[in-house]
Amino acid sequence: MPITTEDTVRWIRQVARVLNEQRNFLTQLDSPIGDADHGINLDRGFQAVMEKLPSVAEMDIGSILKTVGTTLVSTVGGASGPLYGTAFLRAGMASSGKYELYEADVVHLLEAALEGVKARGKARPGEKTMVDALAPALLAAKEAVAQNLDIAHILLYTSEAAEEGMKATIPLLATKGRASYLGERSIGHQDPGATSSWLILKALADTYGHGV
Amino acid sequence: MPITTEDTVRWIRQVARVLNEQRNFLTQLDSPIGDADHGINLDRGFQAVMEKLPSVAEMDIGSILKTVGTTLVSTVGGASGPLYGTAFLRAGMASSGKYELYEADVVHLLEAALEGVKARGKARPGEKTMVDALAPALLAAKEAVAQNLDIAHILLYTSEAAEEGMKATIPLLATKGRASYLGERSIGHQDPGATSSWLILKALADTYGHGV
Amino acid sequence: MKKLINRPEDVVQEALAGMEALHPELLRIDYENQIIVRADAPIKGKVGVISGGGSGHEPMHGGFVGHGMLDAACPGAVFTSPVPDQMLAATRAVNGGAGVLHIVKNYTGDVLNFEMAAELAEAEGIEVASVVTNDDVAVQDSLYTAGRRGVGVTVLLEKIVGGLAEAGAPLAQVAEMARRVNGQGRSMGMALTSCTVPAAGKPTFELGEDEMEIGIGIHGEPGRRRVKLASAAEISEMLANPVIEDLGLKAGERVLAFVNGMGATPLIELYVVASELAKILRGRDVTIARSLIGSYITSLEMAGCSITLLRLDDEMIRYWDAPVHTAALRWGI
Amino acid sequence: MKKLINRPEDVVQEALAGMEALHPELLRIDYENQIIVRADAPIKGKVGVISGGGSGHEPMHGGFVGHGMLDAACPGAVFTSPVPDQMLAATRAVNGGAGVLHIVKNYTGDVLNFEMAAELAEAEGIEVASVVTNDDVAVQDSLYTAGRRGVGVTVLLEKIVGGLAEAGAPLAQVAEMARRVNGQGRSMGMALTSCTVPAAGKPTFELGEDEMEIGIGIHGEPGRRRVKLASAAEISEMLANPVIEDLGLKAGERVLAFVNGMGATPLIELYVVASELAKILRGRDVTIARSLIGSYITSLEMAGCSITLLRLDDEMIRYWDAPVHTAALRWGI
Ligand SMILES: Nc1ncnc2c1ncn2[C@@H]1O[C@H](COP(=O)(O)OP(=O)(O)O)[C@@H](O)[C@H]1O
Ligand SMILES: Nc1ncnc2c1ncn2[C@@H]1O[C@H](COP(=O)(O)OP(=O)(O)O)[C@@H](O)[C@H]1O
Ligand SMILES: [Mg+2]
Ligand SMILES: [Mg+2]
Ligand SMILES: [Mg+2]
Ligand SMILES: [Mg+2]
Repeated sequence: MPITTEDTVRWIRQVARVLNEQRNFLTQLDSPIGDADHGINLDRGFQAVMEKLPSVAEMDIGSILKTVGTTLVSTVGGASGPLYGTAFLRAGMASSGKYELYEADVVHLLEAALEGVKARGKARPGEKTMVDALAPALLAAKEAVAQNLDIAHILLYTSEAAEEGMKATIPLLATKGRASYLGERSIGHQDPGATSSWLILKALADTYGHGV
Repeated sequence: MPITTEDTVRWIRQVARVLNEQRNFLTQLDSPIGDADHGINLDRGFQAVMEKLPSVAEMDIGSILKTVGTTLVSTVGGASGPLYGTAFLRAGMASSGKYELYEADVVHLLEAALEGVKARGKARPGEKTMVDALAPALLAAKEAVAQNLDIAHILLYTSEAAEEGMKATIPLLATKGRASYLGERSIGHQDPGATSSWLILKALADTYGHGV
Repeated sequence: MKKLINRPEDVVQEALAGMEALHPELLRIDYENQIIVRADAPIKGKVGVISGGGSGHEPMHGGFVGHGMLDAACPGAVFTSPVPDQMLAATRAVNGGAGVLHIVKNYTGDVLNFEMAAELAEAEGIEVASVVTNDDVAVQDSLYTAGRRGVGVTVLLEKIVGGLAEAGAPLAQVAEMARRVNGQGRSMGMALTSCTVPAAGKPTFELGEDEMEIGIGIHGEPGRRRVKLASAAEISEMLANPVIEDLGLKAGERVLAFVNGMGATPLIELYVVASELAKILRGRDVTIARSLIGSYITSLEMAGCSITLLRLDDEMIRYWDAPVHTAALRWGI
Repeated sequence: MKKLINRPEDVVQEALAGMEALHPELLRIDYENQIIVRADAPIKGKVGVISGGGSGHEPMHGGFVGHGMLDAACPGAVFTSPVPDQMLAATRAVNGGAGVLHIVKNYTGDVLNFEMAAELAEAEGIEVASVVTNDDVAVQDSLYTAGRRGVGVTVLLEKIVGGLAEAGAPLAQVAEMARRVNGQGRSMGMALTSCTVPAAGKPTFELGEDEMEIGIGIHGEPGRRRVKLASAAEISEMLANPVIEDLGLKAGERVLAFVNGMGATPLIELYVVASELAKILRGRDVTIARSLIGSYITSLEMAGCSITLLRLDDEMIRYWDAPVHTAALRWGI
């Protein structure tokens, strides 16, 4: 069965909940190689999203995701604001008018989001950014679809791939974002943005299909 | 035998040595009820005195003590600079032209010094200042002279009285100087200036008569 | 965490209220958009000059809003770049019809948010020019990084460019001057202690009693290397020499010397550093033609300093000397 | 001890060298007498205005030497009042034949040393008037103390009195204005942390992570009481209310509001305090006619703040607004 608007709303609610829970964890990850605010930034953004959500909950998935995107752009700031903002905006455009998302739609949506992040941030995989979680996630989604797996499994593998990508950022030397200023010293730390990207995709897999 | 110019020079040298050794101790006493500089101030002053001393070592005791006084005024600063400076200046005036000090001279010298401190600082005994070491010292000197004791004993009792006066400042509530800002909280601390006054008088008793 | 604040989440807005209360003649606060706007903005026919960035760097940028410097400032959350809405609102508020210059410090967040704001402003028909400052020589091989960070030169640039805009120069010329100043200035900073983001509640990094961090940013980002505590003379060499080399300063040249405190370093220490810097420059026969000393681009309550040198030309000197009236920099008025 | 210094015993002289290197147009340094003298002193027919005190309070007093404020400043060792020789040398250096005003903060050491200097100067035939500032309301029942300390008002007084002297007023009038300003101003300060005298090497006192000291002096002297850490709103009340009561401020009156940092407190926090102070004054219908915010009278790297309120009259306002050009305060020039 497809991803419905209810699934989408439930997903965003779960993202807000998880990012609030993981607020300090994400901020701690941002301390050694950043400026200690990633969790604070995203929590602020998704709390704002929670206020906007009710007004669009009945609309099509595209409108919901675009609202998430514009709200993040308007409230997060930092690098992650425009990046996640663009990601959700593009995902929203890729699903505008839709009330249900099928296997192929999931891939288009992820693809649009990743392209948005890349266009804004100019980061390629391997630069120790959120791209290192999102790119493998997209690949996993494509493979899963090619294997005709159902949405539940597509989302599961997507989130697992994001998690691996996130872990794989630990040994990387950062060449984008604040962490890049550390040079060699950025090695050995997990990227906060890749971590939040995993949490967002995991929230989708976790909530899909389960009633409220 | 009288206090000679050699005794005087030896005394001042010893004061400089002792205040340098006790520099941190005096500064620590000045921390809870002052501004943590008494030892630093006096050490700076007597190091300067040591440089001036050779040029006046051959002169009369009055010139030596006046030189100490002017040097302290010019180098110590703080409250203790003008106070000790005036004390030594007045002591110098009280002994000007003299190359030997006898029992009575010791009393005049101490009296002049104490009057100088009182005139400058307007402090009466019991206000938790150097006066509380100097005043009893003068009394003890007078008594010792009245009992026809020799200089060695006069200086000994003088220094012991100063020590008692110093210890007696501990329970006092300060009403002069920085310590007075603390009100009740000044109680229970030994006054740094009373302590340095005792060290100065003790140095006299310790060095009198003993060859270089 | 020991700070003179109420709730961490209210620090920025309350600080703005403080600015409005003390400087009503200079500026007004748009609380909804969280921007600081020059009292008499927009000024017809004058190029609007705005900047912005995370809070925690006070007086930068809000303290530079006023006659002869900035027309508006956009403070983000502490150490977090502002959002495009703020820059768009500021751009609208200061647009006197001659276009608006965006002064952006080179941090991914600032750059991306200002980019989005510029796109939106241009969509509304407001001409926008953007200049990105990147003077921090602590960031080496910038090919493999997000590029040098914008630090101390930003302050000097805002003054000089603000003076030029006040004189009525067109947007292109104002932007050109901004690029020139950025090109002629370099900085490097160091920290004796970390700082604490109010919302985080504990120090961003830990430094031992005998350690210091060289090549620090202004967001508590760790620097390039951690070394043993050194004397002011040695520290001044560590900061000034890379700046001088990167600028390629030659004997006989004139500079503006900017000795900046990171927030918790008292002025007496900055003057000790200034005396060392003066020695170093004298040794290379470089003249200090102008100077600025104080805590102007800070990192909350971080103890430390940064040195910025700007190679001066006559035009830069003219607009540096031009009258300025802001909360943090004032002369000639 | 983490400081940007070389040898502790050289801090004061090296800081002076830094001032000379950055502000040659404003001042000159007499290293032998350790005094900072206005570049164009003595000014014939103008009353000379000098001040001095221990170092560690920068920019006070050296940062206030220049046109429209002080003619000379005498920095002592850190937290130790200067010696009479310095004040005498400064008095000679600025005497333009119209006499010299000594601005003295009420601390036993400062008072005694300035007294001796005044005696010596008068013995040389230089007319000297002395004014002792004592605005710190933290010191209660001053009958049983050395009297209220001179703190924040000293800064405002030096500006206003300096402006009056610059305008050519005679010594008696300048001294009278100084007493008036001192009589109309009150201050109170607090500390979040202690400070470390370089030569001592360790903090003068210890404060727990959750403690603060109310009624602090500017020399690391402990305050009147130690209390639990409180919010900026509560702290502002603790500082402002005693000041307002002691001044007897009434609805409708005008004040100069001075929010001062103790050395390590960043400006963003001072503005939060300023917003609270503004609320308190608004609540009592007292108008902030003028203001000053920043770290102008400090206690080395102590974190904390002080609030000073000065009841203004038109003449004070005139000379507060008068042009001033010093390293730390500048406008109108
Ligand atoms: N150019 C970029 N492209 C993609 N992601 C980036 C880029 N720069 C930074 N990021 C991501 O943003 C995260 C930091 O976000 P955040 O801390 O909220 O912003 P800031 O670095 O401005 O404080 C990094 O962990 C990284 O994953
Ligand atoms: N009015 C006074 N009369 C006599 N002695 C005083 C007076 N005020 C202070 N003192 C003495 O000076 C001592 C402090 O000296 P010091 O620390 O060198 O000066 P400061 O207090 O200026 O730092 C006190 O311990 C006290 O004994
Ligand atoms: Mg961050
Ligand atoms: Mg002392
Ligand atoms: Mg940030
Ligand atoms: Mg002292």
